[in-house]
Amino acid sequence: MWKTILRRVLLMIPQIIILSLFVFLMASAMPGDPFTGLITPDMDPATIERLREAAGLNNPWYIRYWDWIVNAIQGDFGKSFTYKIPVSEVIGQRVGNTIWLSIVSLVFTYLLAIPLGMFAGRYNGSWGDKAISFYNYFSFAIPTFVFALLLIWIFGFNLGWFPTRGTVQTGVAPGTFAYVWSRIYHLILPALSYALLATTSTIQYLRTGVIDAKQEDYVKTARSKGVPENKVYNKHIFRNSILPIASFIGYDITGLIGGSIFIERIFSFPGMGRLFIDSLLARDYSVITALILLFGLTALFGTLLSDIIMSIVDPRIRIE
Amino acid sequence: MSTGKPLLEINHLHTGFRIKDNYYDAVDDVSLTLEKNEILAIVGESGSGKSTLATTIIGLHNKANTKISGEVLYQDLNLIDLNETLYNRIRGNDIGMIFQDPLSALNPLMTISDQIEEALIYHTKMSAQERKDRVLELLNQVGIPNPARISKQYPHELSGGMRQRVVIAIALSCKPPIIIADEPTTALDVTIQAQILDLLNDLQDETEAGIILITHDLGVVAETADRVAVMYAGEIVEMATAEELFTNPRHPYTRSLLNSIPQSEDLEGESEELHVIQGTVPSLKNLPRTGCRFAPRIPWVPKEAHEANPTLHEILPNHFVRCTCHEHFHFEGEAE
Amino acid sequence: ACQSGGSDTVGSDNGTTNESAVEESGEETAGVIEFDTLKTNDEDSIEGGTLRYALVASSPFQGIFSPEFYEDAYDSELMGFTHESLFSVDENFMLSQDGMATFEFDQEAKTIHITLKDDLKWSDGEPLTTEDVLFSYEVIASPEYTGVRYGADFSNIVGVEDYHTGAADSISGIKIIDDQNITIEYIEVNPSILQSGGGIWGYPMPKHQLESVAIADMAAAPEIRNNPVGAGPFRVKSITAGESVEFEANEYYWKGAPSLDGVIAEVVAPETIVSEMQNGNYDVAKMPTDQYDTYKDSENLTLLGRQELAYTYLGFKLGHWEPAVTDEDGKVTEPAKNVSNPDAKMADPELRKAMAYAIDNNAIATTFYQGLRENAKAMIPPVFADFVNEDIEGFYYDPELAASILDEAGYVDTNEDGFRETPEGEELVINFASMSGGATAEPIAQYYIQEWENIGLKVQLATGRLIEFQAFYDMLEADDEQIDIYQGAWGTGHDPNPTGLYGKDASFNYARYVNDENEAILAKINSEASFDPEYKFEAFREWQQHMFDNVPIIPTLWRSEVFAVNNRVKGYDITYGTTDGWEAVELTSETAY
Amino acid sequence: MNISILKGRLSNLSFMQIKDLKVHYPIRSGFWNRVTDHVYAVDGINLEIEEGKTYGLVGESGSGKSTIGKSIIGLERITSGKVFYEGEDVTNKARKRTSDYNRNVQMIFQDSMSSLNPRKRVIDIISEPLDNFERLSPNETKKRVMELLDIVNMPEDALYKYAHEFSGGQRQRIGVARAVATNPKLIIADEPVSALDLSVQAQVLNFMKRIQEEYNVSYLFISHDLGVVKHMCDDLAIMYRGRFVEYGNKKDIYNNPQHIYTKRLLSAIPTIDPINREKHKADRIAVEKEYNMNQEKFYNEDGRVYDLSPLTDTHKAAIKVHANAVKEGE
Amino acid sequence: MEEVASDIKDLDHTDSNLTTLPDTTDDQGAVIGFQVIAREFKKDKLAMFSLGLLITLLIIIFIGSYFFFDQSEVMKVHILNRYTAPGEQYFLGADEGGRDVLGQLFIGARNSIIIGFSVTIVTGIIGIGLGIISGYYGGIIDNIIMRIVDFIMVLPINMIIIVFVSMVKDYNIFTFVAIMSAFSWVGKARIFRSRTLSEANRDYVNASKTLGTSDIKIMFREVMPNLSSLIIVNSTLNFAGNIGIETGLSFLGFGLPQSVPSLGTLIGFATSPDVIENKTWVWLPASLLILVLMLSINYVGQALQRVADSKQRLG
Ligand SMILES: Nc1ncnc2c1ncn2[C@@H]1O[C@H](COP(=O)(O)OP(=O)(O)OP(=O)(O)O)[C@@H](O)[C@H]1O
Ligand SMILES: Nc1ncnc2c1ncn2[C@@H]1O[C@H](COP(=O)(O)OP(=O)(O)OP(=O)(O)O)[C@@H](O)[C@H]1O
Ligand SMILES: [Mg+2]
Ligand SMILES: [Mg+2]
Repeated sequence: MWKTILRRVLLMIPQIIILSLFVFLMASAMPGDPFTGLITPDMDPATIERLREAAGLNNPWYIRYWDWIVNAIQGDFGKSFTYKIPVSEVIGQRVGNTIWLSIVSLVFTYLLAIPLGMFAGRYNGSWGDKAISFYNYFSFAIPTFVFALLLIWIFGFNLGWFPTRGTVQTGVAPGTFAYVWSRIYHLILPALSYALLATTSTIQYLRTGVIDAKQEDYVKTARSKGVPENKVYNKHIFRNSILPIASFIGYDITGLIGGSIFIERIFSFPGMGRLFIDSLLARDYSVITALILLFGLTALFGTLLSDIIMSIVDPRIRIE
Repeated sequence: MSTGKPLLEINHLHTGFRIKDNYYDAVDDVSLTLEKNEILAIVGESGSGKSTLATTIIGLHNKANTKISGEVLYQDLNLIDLNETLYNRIRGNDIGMIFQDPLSALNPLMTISDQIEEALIYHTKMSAQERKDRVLELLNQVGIPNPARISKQYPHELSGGMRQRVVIAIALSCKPPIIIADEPTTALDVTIQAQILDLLNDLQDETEAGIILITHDLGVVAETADRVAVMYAGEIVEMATAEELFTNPRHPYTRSLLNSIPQSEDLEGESEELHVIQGTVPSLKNLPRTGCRFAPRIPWVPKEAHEANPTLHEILPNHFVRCTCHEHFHFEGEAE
Repeated sequence: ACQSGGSDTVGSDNGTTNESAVEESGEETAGVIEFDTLKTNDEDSIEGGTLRYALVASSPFQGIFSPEFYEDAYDSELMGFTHESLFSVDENFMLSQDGMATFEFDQEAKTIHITLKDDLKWSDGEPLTTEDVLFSYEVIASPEYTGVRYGADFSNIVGVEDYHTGAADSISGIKIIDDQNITIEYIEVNPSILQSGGGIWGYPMPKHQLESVAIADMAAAPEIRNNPVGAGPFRVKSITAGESVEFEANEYYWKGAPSLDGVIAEVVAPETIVSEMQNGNYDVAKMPTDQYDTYKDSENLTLLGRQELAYTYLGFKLGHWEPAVTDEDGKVTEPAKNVSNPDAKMADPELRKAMAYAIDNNAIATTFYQGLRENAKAMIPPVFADFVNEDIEGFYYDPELAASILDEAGYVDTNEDGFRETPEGEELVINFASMSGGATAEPIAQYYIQEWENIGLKVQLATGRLIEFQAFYDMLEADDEQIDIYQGAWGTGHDPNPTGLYGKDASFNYARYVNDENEAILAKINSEASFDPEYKFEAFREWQQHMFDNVPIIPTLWRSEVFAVNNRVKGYDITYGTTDGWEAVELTSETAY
Repeated sequence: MNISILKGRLSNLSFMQIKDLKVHYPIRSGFWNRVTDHVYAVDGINLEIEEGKTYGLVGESGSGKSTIGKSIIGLERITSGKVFYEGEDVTNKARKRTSDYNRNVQMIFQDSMSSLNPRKRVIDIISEPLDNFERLSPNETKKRVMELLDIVNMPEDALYKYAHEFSGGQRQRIGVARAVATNPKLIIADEPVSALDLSVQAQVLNFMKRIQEEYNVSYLFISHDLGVVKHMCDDLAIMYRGRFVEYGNKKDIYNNPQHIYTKRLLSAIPTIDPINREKHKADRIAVEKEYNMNQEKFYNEDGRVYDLSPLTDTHKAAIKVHANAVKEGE
Repeated sequence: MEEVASDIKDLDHTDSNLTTLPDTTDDQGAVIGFQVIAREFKKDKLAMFSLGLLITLLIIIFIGSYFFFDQSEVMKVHILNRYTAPGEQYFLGADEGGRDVLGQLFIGARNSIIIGFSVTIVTGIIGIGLGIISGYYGGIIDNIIMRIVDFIMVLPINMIIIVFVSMVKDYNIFTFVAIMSAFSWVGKARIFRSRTLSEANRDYVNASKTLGTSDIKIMFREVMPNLSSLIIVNSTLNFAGNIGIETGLSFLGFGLPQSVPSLGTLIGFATSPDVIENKTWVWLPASLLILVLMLSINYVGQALQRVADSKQRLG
């Protein structure tokens, strides 16, 4: 298996190179450049031109690409045009927030989706099932930002249960317990807004999975052994119907690092989603390319991870 | 054979499935007994209700879609009245079940030992180690070489024969006095089938369990069963000891069935046409519910030959036949 | 600063609203709605206390806390707590003598002599000297400098050019006399130099702290990002990158320690700021103007407002930008310049004028901006009261007038299609480019088109939709054929001098309006004679009249900004030219209302 | 070793010859997923098929029976060896789907349910080969389909039903009808009845026989039920691990089995003779024992079956003594 | 933009093998085509109701939007009527440009339905087609197609859309559908590939091969009908999802031009608590309409699925 993984990783290299080239071309195609945003009457146009020249933006794209890829291979993704610090640092500041938010969101998503999906599958056709599927459609129909605003309005402002913005209470010293708690506390509402809407596919998959698995012979075998009904569901049916979800975990991992613009914006949560869009809008090329490579890599690793997880969950699957 | 109280006694059992808004009995007023140390074979056409009978005994039907009435008496308990919790104590512990398709009967995601162990968890107070030992013992018992290794493997890594042995090991794990085997060898080839049947025989010698063996392979019946019940359209139409049934079959269905076996061929010449029962198997919904249910498939037998409400007649000691038509039956074309 | 589209709210997060650090001075001006600019409070103030400041932004701040390097308006907003210029300004944003330093300007010698007040200290307690002043010039002029501040203002200092190219080790035009006195000599001077932000760099740089940092790395240095040293009333205590800053009082502040113990500034999304303020979660915030209705009656808040130093306008494409011509050696023989095109579609001033009279900016101001904007009469916001030409009545809504202008100019519907043709009888389709951003951008653009249609002009959205910021300026810069008229916004900064925006050499002159008369007036504005304020004001007024007569652009809206202040705050003053900054702010209660 | 083939050609009775057929499946492993080994699913099979005869292929599960069938009909790639049809080499040719060969070789599948497209009506299922091979008007097609249904004794109203609306036996008969629609010369029947219950099995077998009589088709009858094979076949091949262990006519195999594996297989057939049950079991166990003891005599060191060597005109078995003699045939 | 970027994980659905038992012999004899559909709907009241509702809505929306509302008229800005509450002047109130919400709802619903429908169809044709080809042939063809799919999956779709939007001269429904479709077919291709893989292993495919049927025919005439319930489930869900597809883009300012109203842009107005709380008439009707459309499409889809799969039929 390790060999297979290594082989897959090696195969990612050409994919990443093509991706980077593609991104570079796309970036060049975008109107404007990182310095368009500097236009103000206070600004000397010559200064902008000087900066452009210094940044090499007046070079043809292939020269810029070459320079970039040579540095990138050495782990240097350049400096952010916007933030004036190395791209790795910019990303480093955000990625932690996003990963935490994503993890908590994922946990919430599964905490919600798995019982609901199991219930809907077990009692399919019941009123509970119908209610769950209504919830599913509701969450499918409502845009994230509307929902996040609704939640923040209810739980943040009206009820005052949760903080409404940021990742941590300002002024709490890092490293203390209060700090950790504050971070967690700040995660709950954004994670919930995300999770409540993200359950749709998991519930659906689980539900159909359970309905299918219910009919299987091994379930009969389990019952004929005298395994109590709850155990039959939790042990036999659950594991078998979780397979399609396991195949999506890889994509969730990808989402883990991509962040959610809407949530981040509404909760003033500095994360990767915002960073990406801001960089796009500001034409911060170095951040854009680095981010896309990062997303691309995580996507590729995500699929690999999915395959590994699948092969762990399901002994019949061998990754080749 | 029957001394004292039978191990299992089934009286007037009905199992109806719901199709749309009505219930249709797949098992229709079946009564039979199972003795200790006995192999009772149930044969019959596909769809005649054999599996339904088995799953009713072990209580695997979804109450929402089935209607069950009658008695399944085991140790003075009517099983069909039991609630889930009580039934779960019986299942696996007192009744073991062997299913037909060995691959689908095993959970693909669990190791062999986990699956065998499961029944022990719920029915015994064994420690983990004791259970492990018991699993190895069982695997050994069903003739699996190298049980220690196999027990850690997954079903898909085993051959069909091995899997079927595992299924048997599961059924045997708690040494149940009753074992129901629903077509345990249909998916296997003859050599392995033979081994499995020998295994069942040997095990019975050991545990004296009563076995209900469901099959449509009359060869298997002839080689293993003590008693045979022939089912047709949800009813038992004939019941006798194996010897008696094969030497003196009475019910038209039994006779037709025996006739359609391709075997007594002359190796030299052209083999003759096999006997075919006229008509097709009616669906559950369209089963004849009155009179002799086999009558439509032997239309040349005059109506008067059939009973209006066919009952089982004990024509010889321990040989029961339903409907009087057997007395008048002859194969088509044959002289009466 | 150039603001996006017609609005400055939800979508204006382009990171480009680069207003220079705001210093308070100036004069209360008349908007459609009158606001106070000072938060008074009858209650007694408490000792110390921590003020909670909401930084209304839809993306994280960048965190470059250095006047020399920052680019982000949010950083600038935050530096209002920690950094302070050497000079104060008056109500016209002219440098005045009330700040940390005083100065003497010698027009003949083209030098300025700066004298620091006694005992100035950095927020870390180190003394602030002329070395620090020089250091800021050396950093900006350094060839290694990565920021955006270096430009004509600096190369105008004697010796800077050589220093910048590396030809000299020091700047010959800047001379330190002693720890408190320093002179700077300029190559050329014009009246703008004494305007705030007009050419004299006002921020010293803590040399003791940054000396050891390579200039190329400064923007990224932790000394600037995490632990900035300034001379403002507060200093940074802790920073959560991109989302919040905790400030504490700077006991070394030259006016004495501020009243507050500290300030917590946090990023709050525009979507939630109203609720946050109404819930008393913050004490001060600059509010999104398009939600004014929703918070204007909040009981726990007092609203302060003032005119912004900006205007929105509609510009006509009247020519193109001609790049510089160079000879073989790469020497510039002909500098880049704007060239007007007499055949441009919008070349006829009558047509432009008619379009100006066709639109009702007052209606837009009152409905979309709930009175927070007003019909602009000229390109000089009324804040600059002395500069404003009161005689100009500006354009107003008069569709009949507009129609008659067109009739007279020969724009009539000759082919009965409901739209006017050119006097030559050709079809006239005008392409209007407008920037996306904010919920109101689209309806406003739509509204203009409708009104023009009402006077018989066929106007359509260039590209069929609103254009994203970057693309918009890209197209403007390139004089894209698809644009005949566009909507933009300029911030004037503290210096209303229009040369950089409407001059012949100004690349930002996107209208490409070149006109000898205009050049002459601009020359007047920049002449030495203009050091005489009256002469200067007169020149400005002349220019406004010229622009009104020729209509190369139609000024549309002047803007106001609104600050919501919790009622427990006392002494918060946003008056332009005030000398009271954050140090004067107090609280009257431990908890917010 | 190709005597029989030569003979077949001379007598010109056999219209199809399969020569040294091998189907190997690659096993991939290693870092670059290269092929490191093979599953020898079929490993050197010779067979010739004469008109109107039925050839039985018996053997345990996984011995390669289906693979032979599938490779002959072109569903499986042949690794090596040749298939001749009427003198023409048709091995692995990217055969045109509507070639003569395709038309003349048809297949009946074991699982009647999965071999009938569940979304198609019976008329469409049966007319599929007609559409492909014959240009008939819709009316003619319908008429022909009805004829075919009649041949397999199905009512006309079956025409517009779906496969799942029939019983297993009926479905299998639909499969038979489809296979005979183009009047093929050879029908490969892969366990056509093993999923059916006794009386239904009888029905299907009867039909197959009847059709054979009528159209003189040949069958390659794959099964592991020796009783059925005995009933159906003229010649039998016993397979073990991709190779024939014994080949001969019914009498040769049933009365005079030579290879130990054949004997074992025969002894495992359950007999309907409850009285002699014990004796039968004892016999079987004896054979089993013998088999376990004498294995090495019948397989080479790698467990591979020896080449067939002729015992009589019709009877061949893979027995060592003879195998050596004919070795150079390879 | 995750609503756009991560293509809404297409919901696979395996038809439950409730009745693989041999004998469900249809006693009413052969029922063909339309009758089956009619009967299926008669049996399912909810589906019947949904169908009725859907048809009514569609008729109202299309007739209304073509005959009673003129797009350019509706999209005229009346600044004085900004955010007029529902009442006599505007039945459903006005938006921030003083434009009639009712009219926008009609035209927007029409546009959204057209967009949703077109995207579903286009992605369906590409995704299902390539998925089936990929799964059926396997081997190198499969490899190539799946690598392309993988690649598209890691592409920064946001960026491409933004680049596209800022570069394309004429950004309208057509181009929007094109760009959306260009990326969202991949999910379908994956699902249909894996289903085809298992389907292609079934013997009826082998049978067809031996019966001389060409590959193309096998793929699209034999295999595809067997995926019909998946196609229906997937498409109805997709359709439902695609109706609101540009909501997120609108929020970021890259949606359709506002002169082309859609349900998404209407919902997209809800960008501040104030609008959500106090100006519900702007966004709520559109949200409800989407929900109602989605639910009824779904229930109709379920019934159609039963029609397609004769084994699941109720009657
Ligand atoms: N869950 C169910 N719902 C509805 N009908 C059912 C169900 N299970 C079985 N049946 C029907 O009940 C009848 C008896 O089925 P059963 O499986 O008991 O037959 P069987 O004798 O075991 O047949 P086989 O030999 O094919 O296994 C059949 O007509 C079958 O279609
Ligand atoms: N695609 C494949 N790849 C690898 N191995 C295969 C493949 N198909 C079949 N095999 C192997 O080839 C061997 C022969 O298989 P085949 O299906 O022909 O056996 P069979 O005799 O028909 O068995 P059964 O009685 O179970 O149908 C088996 O060992 C099987 O595992
Ligand atoms: Mg059964
Ligand atoms: Mg096979």
